[in-house]
Amino acid sequence: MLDWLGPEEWAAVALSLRVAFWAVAASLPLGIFTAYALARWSFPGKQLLNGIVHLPLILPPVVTGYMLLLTFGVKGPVGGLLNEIGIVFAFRWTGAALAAGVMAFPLMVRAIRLSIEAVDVKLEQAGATLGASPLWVFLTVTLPMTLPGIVAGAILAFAKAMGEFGATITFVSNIPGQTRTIPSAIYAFLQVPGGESSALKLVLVSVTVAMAALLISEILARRVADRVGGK
Amino acid sequence: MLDWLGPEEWAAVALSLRVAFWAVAASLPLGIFTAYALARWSFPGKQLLNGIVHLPLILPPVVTGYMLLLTFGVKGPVGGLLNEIGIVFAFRWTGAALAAGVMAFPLMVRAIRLSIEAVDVKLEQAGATLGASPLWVFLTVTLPMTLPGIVAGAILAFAKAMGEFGATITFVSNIPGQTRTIPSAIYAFLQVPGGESSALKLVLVSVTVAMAALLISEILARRVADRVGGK
Amino acid sequence: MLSVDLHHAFSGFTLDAQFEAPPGLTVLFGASGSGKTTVINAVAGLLMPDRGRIAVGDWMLLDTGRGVRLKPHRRRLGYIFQEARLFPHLSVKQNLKYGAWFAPKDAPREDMGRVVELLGIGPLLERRPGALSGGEKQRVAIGRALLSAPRLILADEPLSALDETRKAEILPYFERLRDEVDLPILYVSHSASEVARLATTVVVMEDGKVVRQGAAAEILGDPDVLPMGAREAGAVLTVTVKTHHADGLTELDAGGEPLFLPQIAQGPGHRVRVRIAAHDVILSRSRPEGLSALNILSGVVHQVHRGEGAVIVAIDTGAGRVLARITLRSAQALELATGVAVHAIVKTVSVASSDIGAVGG
Amino acid sequence: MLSVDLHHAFSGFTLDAQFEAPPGLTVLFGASGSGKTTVINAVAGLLMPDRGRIAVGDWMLLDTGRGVRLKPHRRRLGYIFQEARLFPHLSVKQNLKYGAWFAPKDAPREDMGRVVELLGIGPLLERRPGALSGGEKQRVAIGRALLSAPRLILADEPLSALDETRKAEILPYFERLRDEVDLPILYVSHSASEVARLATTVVVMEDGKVVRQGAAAEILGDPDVLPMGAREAGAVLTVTVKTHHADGLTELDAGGEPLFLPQIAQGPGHRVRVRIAAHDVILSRSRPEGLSALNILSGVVHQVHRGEGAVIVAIDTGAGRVLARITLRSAQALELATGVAVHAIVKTVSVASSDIGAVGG
Amino acid sequence: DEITVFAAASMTNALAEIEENFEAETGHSLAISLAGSSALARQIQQGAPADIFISANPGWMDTLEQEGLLEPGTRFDLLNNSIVLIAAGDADPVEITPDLDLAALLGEGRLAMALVDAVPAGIYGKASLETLGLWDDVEAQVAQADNVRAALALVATGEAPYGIVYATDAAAEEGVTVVGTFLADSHPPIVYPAADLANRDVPAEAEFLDYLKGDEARAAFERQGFVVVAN
Ligand SMILES: Nc1ncnc2c1ncn2[C@@H]1O[C@H](COP(=O)(O)OP(=O)(O)OP(=O)(O)O)[C@@H](O)[C@H]1O
Ligand SMILES: Nc1ncnc2c1ncn2[C@@H]1O[C@H](COP(=O)(O)OP(=O)(O)OP(=O)(O)O)[C@@H](O)[C@H]1O
Ligand code: MOO
Ligand SMILES: [Mg+2]
Ligand SMILES: [Mg+2]
Repeated sequence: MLDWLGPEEWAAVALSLRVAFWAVAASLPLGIFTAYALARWSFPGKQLLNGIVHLPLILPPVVTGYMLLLTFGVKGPVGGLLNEIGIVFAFRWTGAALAAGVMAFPLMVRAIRLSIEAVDVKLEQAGATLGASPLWVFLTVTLPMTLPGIVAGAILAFAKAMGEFGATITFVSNIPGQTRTIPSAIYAFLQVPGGESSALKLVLVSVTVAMAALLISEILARRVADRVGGK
Repeated sequence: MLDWLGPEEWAAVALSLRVAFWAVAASLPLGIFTAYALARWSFPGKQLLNGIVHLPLILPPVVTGYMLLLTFGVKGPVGGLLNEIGIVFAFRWTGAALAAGVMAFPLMVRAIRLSIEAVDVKLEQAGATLGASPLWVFLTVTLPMTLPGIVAGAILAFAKAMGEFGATITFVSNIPGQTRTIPSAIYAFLQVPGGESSALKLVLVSVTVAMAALLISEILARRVADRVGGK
Repeated sequence: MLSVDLHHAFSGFTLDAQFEAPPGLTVLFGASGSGKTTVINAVAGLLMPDRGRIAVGDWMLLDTGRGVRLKPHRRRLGYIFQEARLFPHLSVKQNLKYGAWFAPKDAPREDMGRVVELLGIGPLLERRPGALSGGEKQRVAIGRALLSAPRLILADEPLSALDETRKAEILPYFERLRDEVDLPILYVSHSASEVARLATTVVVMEDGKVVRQGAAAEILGDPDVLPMGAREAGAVLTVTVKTHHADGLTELDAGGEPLFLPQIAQGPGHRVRVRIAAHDVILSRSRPEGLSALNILSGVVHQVHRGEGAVIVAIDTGAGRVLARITLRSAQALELATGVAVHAIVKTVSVASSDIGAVGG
Repeated sequence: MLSVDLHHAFSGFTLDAQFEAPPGLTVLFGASGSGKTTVINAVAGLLMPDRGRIAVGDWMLLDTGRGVRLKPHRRRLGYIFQEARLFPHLSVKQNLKYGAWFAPKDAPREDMGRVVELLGIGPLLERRPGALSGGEKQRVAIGRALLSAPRLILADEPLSALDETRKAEILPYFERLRDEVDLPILYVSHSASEVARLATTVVVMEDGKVVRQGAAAEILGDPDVLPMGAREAGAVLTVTVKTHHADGLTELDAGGEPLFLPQIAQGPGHRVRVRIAAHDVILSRSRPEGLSALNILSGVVHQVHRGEGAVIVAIDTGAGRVLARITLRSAQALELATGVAVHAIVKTVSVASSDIGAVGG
Repeated sequence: DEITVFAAASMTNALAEIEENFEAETGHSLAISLAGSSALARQIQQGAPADIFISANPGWMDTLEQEGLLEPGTRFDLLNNSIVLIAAGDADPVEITPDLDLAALLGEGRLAMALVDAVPAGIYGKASLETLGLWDDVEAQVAQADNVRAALALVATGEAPYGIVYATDAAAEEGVTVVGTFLADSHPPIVYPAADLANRDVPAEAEFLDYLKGDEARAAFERQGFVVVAN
């Protein structure tokens, strides 16, 4: 069974999982924060922030990847600074995670934002009258009630991160074991005549993994919804 | 001003707008239906449907494009049938819209589904006791209360459709005036030396259009939310 | 005629209720958590019970044995929920009109203007529910249910959020529905005076079970039952309007005995119901003179029922059986026992206006 | 001492309310839509009024003039909302504990077990709010507010969803809060007996304005005001417990006159409040004999106030001023006028248990 | 007549010039679809309405020829190209021989190439390095981009110190220096074949193919740095 895929493909699968996991895990707090800010606050530049969040969706992935390269590459303004404190994205799996995270960010934020907007402000008020500061109200009322949306957003982001290709390969290229994710590998197979069957295997793996993640998320979300709805 | 972009670029902008508009408009009813089914019904194969909806997100766009080509191309099983009744997707702007619609579908469905799940079942029950059949309850209670989510889903899908590249170019190629959308034009510019500035112009147009759409959607959603919340 | 037979188990609570409600208004009475809302939800079709049968006349709403489970929207109900459940995206007016939309074109309808005026919600028509006070929401919810041309009204504590004045305005409307429109009504209430005034039948629930059911007069007048605590015991008498006097009093004929009430709406010859709360009756062995109380009913003690800290005395008078709640000390001082002749003194005005109702079905 | 001065305009409704609530429990009284919830929301900080000042003693919650706008969570409130507003994702127990979490560690606390028992919610602790009945939700909401160690309690019709028995159980608890714990309480109610029993002060609202405020006895006993309709008028007397008799009666001393009530909880020497509703008093020129009524207060007519269809007579007795609502016919028959000596007959048991309260602040 | 040309995206600039001249001269109109050679070839397999195919990848042209999709006898090699070693910024030329210590040049840095098993430029580069016996030394350090331009960008931004790209691309990029050219015999010949496609018969097809072979086209290609195959 294991030799159904070659070691390089297995490496690509493992890497994709790692990249997608960290892309989601690392961006989730910022995603929740951004979603909350967009849902509940009004501040100057809110529409600008909203626009920036959506940019990766609007731009062709290559452009996003190129912008990441210019910004977070070792020669880039941010990448250079981070480099000095030992954080390197260029040509590392971390960079792949960054690219995937950026591309998935708008999906995550939208889902979470919709859920936050659906939380009844009256319950948050009840929390406040009981002495909970806005932060505590958020943590004890808004956040738990938003869980289904957060799960949905995270899984959407995870799926996107598993499938992200254009920005990733442009930013961190395709280095076996480092940045060669499943989509990069599939892309490479599809470039040459007769590569379809190898590509298909990876497609199947990718689909299986993502379906499993989806199923788990559905079960999680159902459980949360049950808790909120009834017993 | 008009000659800031050449006629071919203007054609690409116009085409992208048309493609994104129809991608969203045509898939919206199905998106709402699917979201409702996933949110409120339980039926065998529900998880499978959920998985299929998410597929375009998980797979590299090239794969989706290739699958569309195999299915909806003139030689494909579905494309061949449709061809006989005069509906052609292959290498037409309609195909670009199909590709964009398919790629944007999971985003649309997720957003709408979250909104539907947030509608209090108790209000739907109230509608039923007042004599509204499930369809009427849906039309008069669920749907209007879901409007912010539908707007959000549509705009997310629109943004995605404006930015979609990989599946589109793989499915319907990059034919000027027919299937050359903004992202495809940007791609072609980026493949040759000196194309960056032309690409940048198109990026700006694309960003402007999408931001405008976003802003309108925010205003719309706010208005709807105000109606539901207060006066 | 509504017949209900339900079995349903929640974790921690089991409903096991059977009752038959004759035409008219049936009050579900019982402590918080006794299962009233659960019954109403089952009748509405919002709760599918584990087993059960619900029929209005020979129209079968539910029969799990035979697989009949009418969908809620086919049951043609006017359900006034315990929490208003207004549609937040519709204006008050649109909320009110909602049900009429789906009613058969030829169904008898209430007049919108009339209902709006009765409920005092005219100035609110263009607002959305989010901008209403608690009582206003409840009034709109009542209107919405009434205007849906229903064949059965379910009302779950419809008046509990309202002040006395408003209650007094809306109560006669439910009476009219009960009597003139002839709608079966299932009504949850905690208020004995509401029950006395409205109920044709009372169904008393306790912990998911029906512990007692019967005509309102019977249940409220039975010193052995007192489902609502001794304070709420009282007799419900059916009397006939005799004359309206110039000084604002209405004279009634209670089985030959005169009874005076502050002016009531019904004209001479009409039969009305009055409630005489047990704690509003004073007893005397000799006929008292020179009292401000105008109503003195003579009778014979039927039964002396010792409760906690007080005694309930049932007296058979010409007007019917009247209950009096007095102290043990007074009962002993007056040497009350079955067969003893006594006079029941009822303060005119203690027969409160909200305890008078047109006689129903 | 709570002082409130608020101006706020909604489209279609303007609030313009000033009142000073001395320590104790202040009832906001008024028709549906008169602005009660709006006032409470402003005190809670959930509504930021256009202009206003709210202070508890010298602790300033709001002063728009000086830019003071304390956030709700800094106000340390126990707010019992008109609709329960429980947290659906937390169990009943977690809901109850929520406020305690955020209270200062040294704040005086109610005992959870006691509150749970009082409210009868012990069996519900592990459930989620979605599986509770309407009244159960309201009881949990009361518990949640009480257990948050508040410095001010806001209660918006906290008992309206409850049955009489349950109400009677919870009322004494609010009394204790008022008297022993010495919490300022702002309380919305539609029920005159709740008001009479609980209120130190009554604030009457009408259409966004405070039309009358004062001590409970004063407002409820003033025949000129009768904010709640004539039926609700009544005297509130402060009396002292004398002895508990073996036959279940408690003898009270009302300014020298004896008054008999069914056994009450307070021991001899305690001062309690009783309410004598005007419609529960019968008048007589001669001292009546042989009645089941044990309480006869002698006095002199202070004023005869003609209302619609009835007359309210204020009588100065040794126990204080008592009101009687009688018919015009009786008033004429008895030739009542200021200065005339009369006897007020009060049925013992018509001084209901829910009208007795320990004397507050 | 309208002629649809499917051409590798790396010819964008040259074809833009040729299109203008050809249309002016002949009155025919051209629709040029620019995409990756593999995508175009697959579309042709699926019945794309293309008349002419110009591929950057002889392998895909072979595939089409075997499937009988080319008009027999019309295929010819249009262009030649060469691959070069480039360095970021200014750098001294090196001699590309088996003695070159490429690994030492790179140090910790990356060697940017197009996908070495999938994209022609990468395939050629890998072949050369293998011929020279350098491949094993540097394999682990190769960063593979999804196309030549992306590889070029990695070097131009300084993220990778060296890269292997087409001479045509290197010439036009200011940020890089060509430090050496790979000998033509170190890799399979780099040719861009063109052919008439069998599916449709537009008389002007032959006219356009002839034009491509003509002097005007030659000049246009040479301006973009291509070497036109002598014929
Ligand atoms: N957001 C709003 N916009 C406009 N009007 C409002 C808004 N909120 C409340 N009102 C109006 O203000 C008035 C007072 O409302 P409030 O909720 O204070 O009444 P209330 O005295 O608590 O009544 P109830 O006893 O029915 O609960 C009502 O007429 C209501 O319609
Ligand atoms: N989904 C549920 N799961 C478990 N128990 C439930 C559920 N819904 C209701 N119950 C329980 O069933 C009992 C009856 O509830 P119901 O709402 O019928 O009471 P009620 O008589 O209407 O009370 P109230 O007067 O307080 O509204 C309650 O004890 C309640 O806790
Ligand atoms: O146009 Mo290519 O096939 O990506 O070099
Ligand atoms: Mg209930
Ligand atoms: Mg209110």
